[in-house]
Amino acid sequence: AQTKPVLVFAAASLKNALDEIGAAWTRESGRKVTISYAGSNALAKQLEAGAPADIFVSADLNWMDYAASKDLVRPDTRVNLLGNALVLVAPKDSTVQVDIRPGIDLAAALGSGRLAMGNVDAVPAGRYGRAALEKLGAWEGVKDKVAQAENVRTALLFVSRGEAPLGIVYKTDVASDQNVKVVAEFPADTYPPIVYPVARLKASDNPDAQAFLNFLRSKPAKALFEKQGFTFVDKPATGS
Amino acid sequence: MIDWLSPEEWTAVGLSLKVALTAMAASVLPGIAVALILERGRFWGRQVLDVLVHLPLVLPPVVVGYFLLLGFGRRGPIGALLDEQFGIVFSFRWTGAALACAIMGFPLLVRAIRLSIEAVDRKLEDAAGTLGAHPVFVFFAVTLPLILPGILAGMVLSFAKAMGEFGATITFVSNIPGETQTLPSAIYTFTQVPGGEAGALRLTLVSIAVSVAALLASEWMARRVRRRLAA
Amino acid sequence: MIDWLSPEEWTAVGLSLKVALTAMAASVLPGIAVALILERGRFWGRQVLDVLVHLPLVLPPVVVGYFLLLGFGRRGPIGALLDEQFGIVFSFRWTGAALACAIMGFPLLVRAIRLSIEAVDRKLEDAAGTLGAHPVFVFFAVTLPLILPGILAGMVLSFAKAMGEFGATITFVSNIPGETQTLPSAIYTFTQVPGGEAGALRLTLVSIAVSVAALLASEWMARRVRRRLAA
Amino acid sequence: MSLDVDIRHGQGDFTLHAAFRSEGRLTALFGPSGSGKTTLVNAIGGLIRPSEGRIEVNGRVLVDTRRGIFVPKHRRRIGYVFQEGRLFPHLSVRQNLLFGRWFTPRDQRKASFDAVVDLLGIGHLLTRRPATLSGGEKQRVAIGRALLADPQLLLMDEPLASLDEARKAEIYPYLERLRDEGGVPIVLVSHSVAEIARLATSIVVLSEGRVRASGPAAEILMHGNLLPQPDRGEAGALVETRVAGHDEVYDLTYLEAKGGILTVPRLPLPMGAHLRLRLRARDIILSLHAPEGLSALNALPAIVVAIDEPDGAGVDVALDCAGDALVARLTRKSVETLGLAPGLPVHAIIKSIAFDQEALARMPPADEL
Amino acid sequence: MSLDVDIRHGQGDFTLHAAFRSEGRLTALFGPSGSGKTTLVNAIGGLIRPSEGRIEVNGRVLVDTRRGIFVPKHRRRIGYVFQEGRLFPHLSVRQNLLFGRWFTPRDQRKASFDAVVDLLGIGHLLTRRPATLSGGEKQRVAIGRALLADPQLLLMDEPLASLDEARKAEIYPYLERLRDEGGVPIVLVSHSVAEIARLATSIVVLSEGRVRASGPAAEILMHGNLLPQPDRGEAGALVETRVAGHDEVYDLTYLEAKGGILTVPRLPLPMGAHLRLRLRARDIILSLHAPEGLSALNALPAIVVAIDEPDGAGVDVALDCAGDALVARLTRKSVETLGLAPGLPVHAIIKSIAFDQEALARMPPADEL
Ligand SMILES: Nc1ncnc2c1ncn2[C@@H]1O[C@H](COP(=O)(O)OP(=O)(O)OP(=O)(O)O)[C@@H](O)[C@H]1O
Ligand SMILES: Nc1ncnc2c1ncn2[C@@H]1O[C@H](COP(=O)(O)OP(=O)(O)OP(=O)(O)O)[C@@H](O)[C@H]1O
Ligand SMILES: [Mg+2]
Ligand SMILES: [Mg+2]
Repeated sequence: AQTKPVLVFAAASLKNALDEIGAAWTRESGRKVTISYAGSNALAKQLEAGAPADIFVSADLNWMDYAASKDLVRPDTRVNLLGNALVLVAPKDSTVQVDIRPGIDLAAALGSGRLAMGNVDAVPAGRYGRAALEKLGAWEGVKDKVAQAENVRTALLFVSRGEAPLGIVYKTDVASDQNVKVVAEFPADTYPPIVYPVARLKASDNPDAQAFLNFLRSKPAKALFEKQGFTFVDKPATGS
Repeated sequence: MIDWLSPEEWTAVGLSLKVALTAMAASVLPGIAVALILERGRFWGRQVLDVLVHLPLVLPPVVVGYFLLLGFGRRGPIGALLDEQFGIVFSFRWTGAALACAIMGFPLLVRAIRLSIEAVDRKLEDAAGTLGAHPVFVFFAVTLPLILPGILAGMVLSFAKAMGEFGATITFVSNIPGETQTLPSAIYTFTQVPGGEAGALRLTLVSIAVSVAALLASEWMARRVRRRLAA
Repeated sequence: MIDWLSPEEWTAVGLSLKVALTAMAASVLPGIAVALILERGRFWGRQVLDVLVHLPLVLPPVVVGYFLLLGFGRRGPIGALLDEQFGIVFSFRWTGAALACAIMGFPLLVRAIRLSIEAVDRKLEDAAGTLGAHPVFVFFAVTLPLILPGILAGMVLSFAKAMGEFGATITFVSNIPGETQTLPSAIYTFTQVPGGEAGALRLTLVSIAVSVAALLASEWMARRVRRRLAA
Repeated sequence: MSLDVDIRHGQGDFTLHAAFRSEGRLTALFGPSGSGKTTLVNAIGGLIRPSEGRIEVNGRVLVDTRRGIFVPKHRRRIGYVFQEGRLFPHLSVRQNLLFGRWFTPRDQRKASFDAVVDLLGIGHLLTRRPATLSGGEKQRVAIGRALLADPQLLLMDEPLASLDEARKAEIYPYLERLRDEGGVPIVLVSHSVAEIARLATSIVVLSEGRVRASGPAAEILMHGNLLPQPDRGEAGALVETRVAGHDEVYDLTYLEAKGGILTVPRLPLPMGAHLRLRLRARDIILSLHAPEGLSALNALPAIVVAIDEPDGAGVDVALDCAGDALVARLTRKSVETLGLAPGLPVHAIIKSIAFDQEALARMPPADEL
Repeated sequence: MSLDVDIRHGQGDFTLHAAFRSEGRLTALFGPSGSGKTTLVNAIGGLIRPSEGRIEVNGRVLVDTRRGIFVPKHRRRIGYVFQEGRLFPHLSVRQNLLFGRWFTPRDQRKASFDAVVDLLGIGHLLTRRPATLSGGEKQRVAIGRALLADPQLLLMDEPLASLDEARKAEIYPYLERLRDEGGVPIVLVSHSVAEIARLATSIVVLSEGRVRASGPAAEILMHGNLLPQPDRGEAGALVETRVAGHDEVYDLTYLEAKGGILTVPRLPLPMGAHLRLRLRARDIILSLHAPEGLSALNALPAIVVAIDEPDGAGVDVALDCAGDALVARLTRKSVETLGLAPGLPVHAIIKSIAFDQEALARMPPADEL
């Protein structure tokens, strides 16, 4: 019997992975999933406005918390599904050497250039990056040299196009870009854990929703997520 | 060419066309009315209306989308009203995308029509009046045909804007494939993931192709209209 | 009012004005030229130019920003050339924001001017010619004053668009406070954080206020121009 | 039929203050450029709202500022031939012509499309757009558009200004018929005394926004001094005549005036038809004796009634021609040489050929002259 | 001075095929509405590019399609008074008037601003915009604009159509002076034979895009049959005269023609001044005897030279008046009654007052007539 497709609201950065997983699930179960990718904030606001979605996958905890605070999600279904890592990148031909340790002088490495990051107030990658730099004591030195992008992809683009000599992006972003190289990886303890939480929504009445949510946490999904560079966490959580 | 796009992408192309055409078609009449009021009206709230019409241009599309979500969403005052009274639902439907596009293109449409109205020789309207034509008839028989070039230009702008609009759309009705995922939204999504450039470029080319066709059609029509007036 | 905005926000307001005015001012002359070419020219590439001019409208702003980055970025062919030859740098500069805004508003500007050119009675230009005026003089002494309403309207659209533009800007030149963080960027940032609505609304109101002022000024000017023509 | 106007209207430095009453079927507005003719017509047509005053046409009050009456233009049932054409550029000539039809009740449609098109010679233009018409062609279409609206008041602002004589000669009889049979009051602006003499039953002379003279056409035209200087030569008497017979051999027509028979080139009119003849003062030669051996065929015995104040070299001599008032414009020298004085019997000599086309007008019903 | 035109141009169904050569200083284009007058003027002015042909003005080739010559309009140094005004709406009247000045080298600026403004009576309009002008006022500004461009070729398309006689009477002498002293060839479109008779030195009669007749004004006007039917009454002779004296008592001027002295109302001209007189055929009465006791002051002895083919009731009788060729239009009946035949001596009687304003024209230099 043809049932309504499961409607997933997901952060845009998950497109590659979720498209594949959705296809795999359809192959396996014969049921359909529709995924609407947008910024986590927009999705959260839409949920608040009564969007008929079944599952919400946020790119950070903030917006999942926001949704939870509006009593939109089923707390018992909420899971911290994925993790990611933060890296310092430079254009491929760059000779810059940076050793990430407390007190590093990133400003010197930047020279007259700028440090490309996601928006340090709004974009998760930007916020994590800022936390890391603060923890390392490097933030004050570079804060006036940051070029904040609307999203982490644009930050990567700035580095990739040579606009910025250095940038802070997710590890998952770098893989496919031939023009950038990873200069260093930020130690995991310098920034709060990068978490992609997922939850089923209160408004969801699609019987398949739970099945897909379960599939997201399954082995096949894990492989596909990891193929895109995410770390598979799958830890039930109740917010931060 | 068919292979070149995935079925989902074809859906996005079709949806974009549907949304853009709907937005354009739905905004023409209000656009003419508002242009007339702004150009000819002499009432107090004129300036307010003028500002209102321009707002979608002045505000970041995301903000417009957000306001739409607040107003026309399922729980918004207008949205709820329309739903109850007329069964019209915008939220997370393609109609919502059309609404967002229409509103974003509205200032462009109105401005083009206004410019045309301004250029109309009112002496011709007077002449029609002396022949016995009621002002309403004068509008339809004289003014309207004379401002056709402006209406056409406005429709082109409105359509083009609708083909490119995504900030307000994605904020208002999200990005649901087959329902609200227009071409620009699809392109945007591609830009958000590693390796998405090729897909974005592909869809961009499609978008350009559609627009070229629309532009050529509009220019052809405009030329016909102009020839009717001039020769 | 001063307290109402943080110093940084004031900076964004000032920057937005600077960017919008620059974008508008810089695109007027090319806009007139392109409108003339499109409306009067009879060469082969006309259609291509027409499409090119419309592209910023048709494409998602993010894509336009992306192309700008490719072309006018530090390593982009045009950007590199301009840097070497004239020392003009766009990347991460307010000038880049102005460029992005100018390009996004260009189709609107051109269309408004085109509509005015279309409405010019070419017989008047002929008359000026018979009096001995070279076509260039005719343009400046007859055509230009007659299309002033359209130029003004185009400038209003261009300015308003620049006040609201952010997709192309942020993609092209990022969001650097004091350098490239315009009002829409600031508003956008607010919308990206939970609880940012109040801030977004505050800046939105500022943006509206600025635009209202600009609109009223433009309407006032337009009325003067029109009165010169009509009475 | 009546047209009653008493309005005041200012535009810029110019003030129109026109008060007159015309009983005529065709009221001609005459006056120099800028004297307010178009402004006055616009007021009658409802295109401007006079700041003060009253306009009444055939007993229907169109404007009365004191009583707050202002009939909007589309309810006035007028046909307005504008000074500058104002054709609809987006409509074909045919559509332009038929525009007014939409608003004429079917049973009131009297003007025949074919007849008007024929009259104006615009049959070959029907599918064209106004932009491709010549100046005169535009004007003719504008006339046709107004006529085909079957108006109850026809306003014509220099409608024939850029037409050739041949075309005018064809249009005049139509306007005459409209004037006499259509029951439609006509207001005609014209700079041509000849035209006015031919068509008008009443004349209003405007100058600088004021009415300088107004009255029946015959009266105004008789006295050259009511006209502007260069037009005085065009003054003359309007004489009522009847067709008394035709001479088929010489292609002549005999007209019976009170003072005798006048001979004119053959007219296509039946016996007994009434005709108004304009005898320009400057075309009349006076002779003390009955002329002999003269090529002029017309010599009416007359009595000098009065000799006007001289005006430069010329002087108007008023004649009584068995009841018809004539006026001859002579030099002062001739008057003295011939010893003309009131009471003197003379012969008024008029060349038959001198009755030019314009001078031979169908006569409006007698009560109007 | 010369104007040499041989062009072919099609627009829509209409084809203009005009070939003529005019040696005149003022060439009048005459013809019914739609006959191609404006099209021809546009071709001369460079507003349209004839599909084929040559236009040469005063030896300067403006168009020669075979040699690929097409002088653009702004290099032709023309002053064009358009049929429809075409004033610049955004400029004041003063700015409109002075527009052409920009392109006239300082040493070639001959037309005096004040004089032209005065002549046209537009001094009080200088600060106004065209939209607020009356029809005639617009036309006057358009004339002024063309004159003040100090053109080397003046094109006037019905420039006086909507002006009153008083204004025309003021403008005519100016145009005459321009024609005779300015060395500027003028092309004038007009529907008024009187106007053409007064001003033209050459006439081109157009009809349906073809030249029906062209030649010196005197020749064309002498033969009514070269003119369209209703204008035939306007035909007549142009006679050269000299001012022979003034009569201060009676305010008269005596003009000496070859055939004798003619008396006309006082003219403001010095003794000896040359004057061209139009004697309309229909204004001339023939008498077998020297007239007596007649108010007409002018009676010139003449010999009947020829009697034309009759044309309806009328017939043209050509006269020789001691060397001046005159023509009188009589009825056939008169011709028979008087027994007129070639060789018969007669007296041509003309009322002095009949020389209307338009008939008294300053004479262009003799070689032109
Ligand atoms: N663009 C066009 N297409 C078709 N026919 C045209 C076009 N322009 C002019 N004509 C025709 O050419 C003919 C000549 O026009 P033109 O303006 O030269 O006449 P004209 O002699 O000046 O007449 P008028 O005295 O009425 O001004 C007219 O019959 C007109 O209808
Ligand atoms: N909007 C205006 N502002 C100032 N003056 C005006 C305006 N409109 C008309 N006038 C003046 O009013 C006067 C009368 O104009 P109107 O058009 O009635 O003249 P007219 O008698 O029709 O002249 P014409 O024979 O030249 O057409 C003119 O002197 C004109 O300059
Ligand atoms: Mg007028
Ligand atoms: Mg013409």
